[in-house]
Amino acid sequence: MTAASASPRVPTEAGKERSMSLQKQMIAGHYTALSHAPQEGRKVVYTFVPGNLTELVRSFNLLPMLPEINALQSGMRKLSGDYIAEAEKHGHSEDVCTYVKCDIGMLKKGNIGPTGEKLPPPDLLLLSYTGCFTFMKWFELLRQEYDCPVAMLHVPYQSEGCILPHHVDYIVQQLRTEVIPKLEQVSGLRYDEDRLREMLRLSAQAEDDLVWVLESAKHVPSPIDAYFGGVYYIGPMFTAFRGTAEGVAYYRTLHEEVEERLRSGLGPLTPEGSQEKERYRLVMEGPPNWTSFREFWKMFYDEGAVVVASSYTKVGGLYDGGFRHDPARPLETLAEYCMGCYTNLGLPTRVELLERYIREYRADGFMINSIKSCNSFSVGQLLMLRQLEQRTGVPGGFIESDLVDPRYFSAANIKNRIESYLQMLEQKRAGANP
Amino acid sequence: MSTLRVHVGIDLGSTTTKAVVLNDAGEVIGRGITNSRSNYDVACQVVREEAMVRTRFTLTRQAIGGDPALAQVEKAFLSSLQRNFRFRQHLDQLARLREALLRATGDARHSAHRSELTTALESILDGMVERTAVHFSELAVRKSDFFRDLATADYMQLAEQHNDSRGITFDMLCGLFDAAILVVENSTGQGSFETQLRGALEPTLASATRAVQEQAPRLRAVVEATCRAEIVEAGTVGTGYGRQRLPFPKEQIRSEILCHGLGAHAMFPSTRTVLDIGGQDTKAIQVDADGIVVSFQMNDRCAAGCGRYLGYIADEMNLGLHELGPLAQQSQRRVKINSTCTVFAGAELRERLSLGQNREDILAGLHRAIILRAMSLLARSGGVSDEFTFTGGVARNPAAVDALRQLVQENYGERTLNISADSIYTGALGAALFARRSAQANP
Amino acid sequence: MTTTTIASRTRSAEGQITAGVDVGSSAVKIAVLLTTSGGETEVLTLLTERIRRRELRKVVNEGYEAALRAAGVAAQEVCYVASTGEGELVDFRRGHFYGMTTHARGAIFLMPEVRAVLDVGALHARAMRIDERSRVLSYRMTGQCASGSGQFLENIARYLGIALQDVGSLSCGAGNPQVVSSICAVLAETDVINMVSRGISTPDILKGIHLSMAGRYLKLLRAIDVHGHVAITGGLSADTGLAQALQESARKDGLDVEIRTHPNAIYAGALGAALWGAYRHRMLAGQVEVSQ
Amino acid sequence: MSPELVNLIKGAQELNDDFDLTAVRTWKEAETGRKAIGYMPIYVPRELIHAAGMLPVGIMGAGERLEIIRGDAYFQSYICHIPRSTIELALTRRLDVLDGMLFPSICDVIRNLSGMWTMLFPERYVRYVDLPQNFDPEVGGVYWRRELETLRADLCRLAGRPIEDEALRQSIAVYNENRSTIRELYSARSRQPWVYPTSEVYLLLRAGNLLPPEDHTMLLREYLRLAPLETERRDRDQSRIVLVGTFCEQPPLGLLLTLERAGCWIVDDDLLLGLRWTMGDISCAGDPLQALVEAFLTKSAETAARYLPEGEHGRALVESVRRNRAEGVIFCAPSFCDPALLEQPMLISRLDREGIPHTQFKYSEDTGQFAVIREQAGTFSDSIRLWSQA
Ligand SMILES: Nc1ncnc2c1ncn2[C@@H]1O[C@H](COP(=O)(O)OP(=O)(O)O)[C@@H](O)[C@H]1O
Ligand SMILES: Nc1ncnc2c1ncn2[C@@H]1O[C@H](COP(=O)(O)OP(=O)(O)O)[C@@H](O)[C@H]1O
Ligand code: SF4
Ligand code: SF4
Ligand code: SF4
Repeated sequence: MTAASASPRVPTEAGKERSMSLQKQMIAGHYTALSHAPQEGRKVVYTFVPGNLTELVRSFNLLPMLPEINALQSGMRKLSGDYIAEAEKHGHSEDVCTYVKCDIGMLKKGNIGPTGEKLPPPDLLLLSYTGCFTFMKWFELLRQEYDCPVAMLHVPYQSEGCILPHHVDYIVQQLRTEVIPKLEQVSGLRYDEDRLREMLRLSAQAEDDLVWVLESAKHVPSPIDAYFGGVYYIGPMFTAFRGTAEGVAYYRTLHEEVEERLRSGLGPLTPEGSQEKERYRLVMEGPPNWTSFREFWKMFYDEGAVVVASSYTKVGGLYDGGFRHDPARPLETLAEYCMGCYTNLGLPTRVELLERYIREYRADGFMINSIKSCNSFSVGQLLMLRQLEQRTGVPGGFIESDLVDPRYFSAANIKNRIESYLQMLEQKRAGANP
Repeated sequence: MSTLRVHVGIDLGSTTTKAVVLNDAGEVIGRGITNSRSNYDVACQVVREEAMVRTRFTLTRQAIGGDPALAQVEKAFLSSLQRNFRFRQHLDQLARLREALLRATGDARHSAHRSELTTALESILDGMVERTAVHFSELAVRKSDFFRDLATADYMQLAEQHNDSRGITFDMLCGLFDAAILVVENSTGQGSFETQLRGALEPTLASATRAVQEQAPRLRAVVEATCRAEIVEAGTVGTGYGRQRLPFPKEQIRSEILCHGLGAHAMFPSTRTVLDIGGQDTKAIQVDADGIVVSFQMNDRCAAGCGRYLGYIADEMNLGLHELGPLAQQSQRRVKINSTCTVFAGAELRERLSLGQNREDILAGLHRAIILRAMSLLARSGGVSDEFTFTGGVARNPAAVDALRQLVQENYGERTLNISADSIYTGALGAALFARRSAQANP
Repeated sequence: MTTTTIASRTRSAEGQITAGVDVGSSAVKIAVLLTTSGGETEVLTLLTERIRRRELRKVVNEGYEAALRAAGVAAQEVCYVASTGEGELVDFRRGHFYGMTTHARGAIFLMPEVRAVLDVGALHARAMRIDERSRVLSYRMTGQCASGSGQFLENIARYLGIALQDVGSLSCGAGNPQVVSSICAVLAETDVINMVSRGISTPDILKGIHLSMAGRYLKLLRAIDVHGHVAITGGLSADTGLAQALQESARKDGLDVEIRTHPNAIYAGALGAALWGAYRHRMLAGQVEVSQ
Repeated sequence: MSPELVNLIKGAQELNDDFDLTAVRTWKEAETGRKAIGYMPIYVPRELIHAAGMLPVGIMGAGERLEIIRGDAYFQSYICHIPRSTIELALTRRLDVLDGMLFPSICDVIRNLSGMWTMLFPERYVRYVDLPQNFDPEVGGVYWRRELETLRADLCRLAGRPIEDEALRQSIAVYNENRSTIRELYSARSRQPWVYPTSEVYLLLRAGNLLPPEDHTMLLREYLRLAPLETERRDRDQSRIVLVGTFCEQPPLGLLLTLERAGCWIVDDDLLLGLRWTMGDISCAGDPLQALVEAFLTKSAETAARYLPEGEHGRALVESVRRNRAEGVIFCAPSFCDPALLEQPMLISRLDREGIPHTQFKYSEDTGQFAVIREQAGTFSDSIRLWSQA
């Protein structure tokens, strides 16, 4: 989601390009560091976006790499179809999560990353088992390919709608007895709590700015698109840049830019320039499709639909509920962060959150993009749809696609549904004030 | 007769294309239906022509109805006129089919036995012509609206009887037919309305009752007048599965959801829930008191259990679509069927038949399976409220209606279920209403 | 039972006659073979009868009679009738063999050099990796969804008004194949209709369909790790367009396979059944002799 | 078959086919105040429920006979079948007889289903049982003990009485007995699969979802006594296979029959794994809660739903193949079952290394047509039988 190569081509409006080129540089730099890691003797940790322990990993001077991000990048660069086919050739079922297959296919085809450079093998697989069962199988599969240790971090699910103290203890214990020792072993460094605290402080700073940016969409009309645009905004935060000065700088810049857009009354930035009319304000649930990301986005902005809030931008941490990384309680705060990711929330909590978004962001409608790959997201979405309609009186739309499997993006079908849905909103509005 | 201003809605469905013509008052004065085909423009044109023919029939009826002297003969005359008109159309198409078939024998592949083939085809076609009279006799139950269906059924039966004549295989005959029927379907311009109608008029009068014959001069005058009446299309709106490919600008295209909602509302104003089962998709729609859609659900990308499925089954059994439902209704013990993959339909049927299951019972199971899928969509869209309207082609199938009625009763309790004989036109009606709206908004 | 044994023993001077009946979902295929005492196999008759909406049992029975007539063999002379496919419908069968077992056998009989078989019928496709004695080492089948099956191709051909026999040659002449996007066979039909209305030529459409089918089949072949010569059997072995598309796609995919077909490959199942029948018969006859 | 055996099997079949859970209802009505707690596949600590005087009831979907109407309204087509039928049962009020429902952490489907339950039935007791994936007694053990304490407290509240340690020890003993009987049945079947065909074994085993464990043990004992008396049952020339992947959504009985008819004897499987999750006995001495914790950490069955340390994948499977003298493995997973399907390639590579033949296909609990499966299983069995000696 943070691809330099995938950033929208931006018309040169003042200020617009800064955060983007910043992001571009950061990502490119990170991938270069990754691909040079073996030569430069740096160690690499593979891990997942939800519940990622970037600060902890970085405090050991280790480089984090996120296979999910590689998979979505492959999707955007239209390579995922081949990769998935490759994995299926190796006996993976058609039915399972395509991120896994895309990643495994990429590996089987030489592990060339998004920037065209070969990616390093992991020195450690940090399995943060957060909000998704598939993660466990994914790294078990990778473990067969690479001869490296695995650190397993089991994050209990928030089934009761809150974080329980003994769950925090459980995670902290695992960090102490499983994760940290393995990080020490791989890096050859001792755990340095002061360093971790400093990084957590930087995280919190950037998090403030990110939340400000996402919440700017409460303004009518919104200066941002909190889904299609949002996936770019969360990039550095959810991936490798929490706890870094670069991350802080990026979010500062972004904040300023969005402030500027607000002041000058500009709409969200799309690949075709600033969106002018805001005809529909939508809340989105579910991840986007990556193989036809642009086409998908266009189906919205062409009709004047702006996404003002989305749950997907909360998969790598839910900050708008008030959570910030807290340097005072380093391991506890990490535990709470892991448990707070969107897909680790119980279904009732997810409904409450979306309900709040629909109200607070004054949405005309909400739409669910149900992803074939992802049971974690998708199971229960039809009930969520019903519940949200009942609770808010706002009509919901439902579309189906996949993350990175091009076979599951049926453009005509999806366009038909989106159009029908928006025409319905329009008709409703016309009916309400004839 | 003065100029008539009309509004046209066209619903380009995956299996059938429908048109509805409205007058300024919003009354339906013409309808047309045809098989959807590879060429959308042709489908559009054919269906529009047919709807205009019906419109002129309506005009005829109105004119006759307006003339007190003709009131008594109206019904007998008009139905006979229409039958004769259809009969002529059918014969016309058969002639074109004959031409296409004979031309196809010219293919090099058939050179070895061209003359046997020609003889076989001629005799099959003669048989078909004979049967035409039966199809259009006064008491006949119509098997299908479509030339393709009628012709296919007749041809296949006759061809099978021919199967064992020297070197001419059933397969070969089927192959020829498949190609020829397409040629027929893709030709437009069924002869002008006037010639056809005038052609139908005389035989109608000739075979009519004394009472009708006495009014012959007046009737001729009325028919003449409607033939010449000037009809102006104020606007057209397109909808349906293939709407993106209709040759209309974007403003003239509406989503089929909105059209079905509005159309159902127009037919039954108290409708709150609409179920539409078409050829490849099923839609469950909730509308408010003004016919405005409040929520909807469509089937996903698998076409299992839609109308097309019944089409394959009918094909497989060599039956007309009209016959499937009544047959299923005769079942005593329904078989439970889980898979409704459209492509497997025929195979499943064969397998079950070969296991000794009864045809009616299997059919009843199939109908139930289709409706079960629809029930899920209804539940997804928010359930079944009163009143409930069933639209789309499958609503013409009485066994499907029975299954739906029963399942709705079981799951939602008492609901008024609206079904119209014209339910297949609901989408087109909605489109025509949109056309009329925009004509009135920008006169 | 006894009569069968006796009949075959008296006849064994010249050889045994066996028949294989392959009941598919779209056609019934029958093979009548003579196995000489020297172990040579002679094909007496091959027959195929498309079912086309007729009562299956009747098609089977009539087809079998016709095949025997053509072979000049009386029913009691046949010492083993083996069914394959929907064998329950062959009331006069003596034994049944599973489809992949028979196709493998038939393929080796027709094309001894192949080490894999792709059987594409009306509803399913199956890929088998085999050894030189037609032992099935590994296999994969398409599942419950009919996309990319022979039936699908048949529907499309019908829609395009193309005779099945012409599908292959038309497809081979395509210049600019168009990819079909839908997964579902039914929706793919609509895709195809859209293509026609966009003015895309018939060969290009057919080739596109062949390529998408080939993609599915290659996946099966890959999954069982196939190399070398691959035979296409079943109804679609007659479709040269599919064979070509498969060969092209395999090459593009870097899969080193050589696609083979044989004019009689549509009978592979029936042939295989008849051959296994002969084998079983010898075994059973051997047992009879021992017990006497 | 002897009338006694016929009745036994028929009884089990009727029990399993009864969506209305009449047996559970009858059990509850026999004494006032009795309660029943449902649970989804695979593992929950049934001993705790039992010790509270309640009946644990396994809900493993509803097979092929239930018509799904509302269920499909809640689940997209690419989600496995078991949550549909379970929701269908619940929404048609057939599960009203259950006073609570436990959802163990087997996968994201069951996990989210627990949330759906909370929203759909706010008045009922629902608990997501988040099994530990860390097997260190000081970490996962401590966590699991706390979870069990919560569960124990909840169950006490529901039952309206405390769960005494002694009662819990007794319940452990009852389940030890039940599990050892099941083990006995499994090894008997492995020795003589024609005497104990899987299609029967399965029905009897499945009755354990609904019967009190004491009754279930008796039922199994009765079967073990009766089946060998069937003199008609003869060995047939079939291949011996292990069935893998059926631990959650259960295959329809027709599928098991199809496998047997297509020439496969099933000599081991992971059907209804929850009933024999704990391999071996749980200690009846000392702190019983701690005994449950330790048994979970050290004696749990190996299955796709659990995290396994390096090098462990497939070891248990290979052992089972060897122990049961199986000739091949059939991977038979529910469509769209991520755990089973993602696990498969790992198990397969192990089998390949060991030279054990295998085949695979998918099913759904409502699969009604077995032609394709018969074809594949038949070919697999053919290839083992015709060629294994050659
Ligand atoms: N007279 C009839 N009797 C029964 N079923 C019919 C009849 N006419 C059409 N159908 C059914 O309706 C389906 C077509 O419905 P329709 O609403 O026209 O679909 P679409 O709009 O997708 O073309 C056919 O596939 C067929 O199953
Ligand atoms: N000449 C041909 N060219 C292309 N396809 C053919 C030809 N003849 C038959 N087929 C295809 O073969 C299929 C039948 O294959 P077959 O193996 O007989 O299937 P089954 O055994 O299931 O009946 C038909 O669906 C048809 O699509
Ligand atoms: S199942 Fe969902 S959360 Fe899990 S890896 Fe796949 S896409 Fe990510
Ligand atoms: S072929 Fe059948 S099962 Fe497959 S998508 Fe189409 S209708 Fe569904
Ligand atoms: S069948 Fe598989 S995916 Fe479905 S609930 Fe069970 S474990 Fe989960």
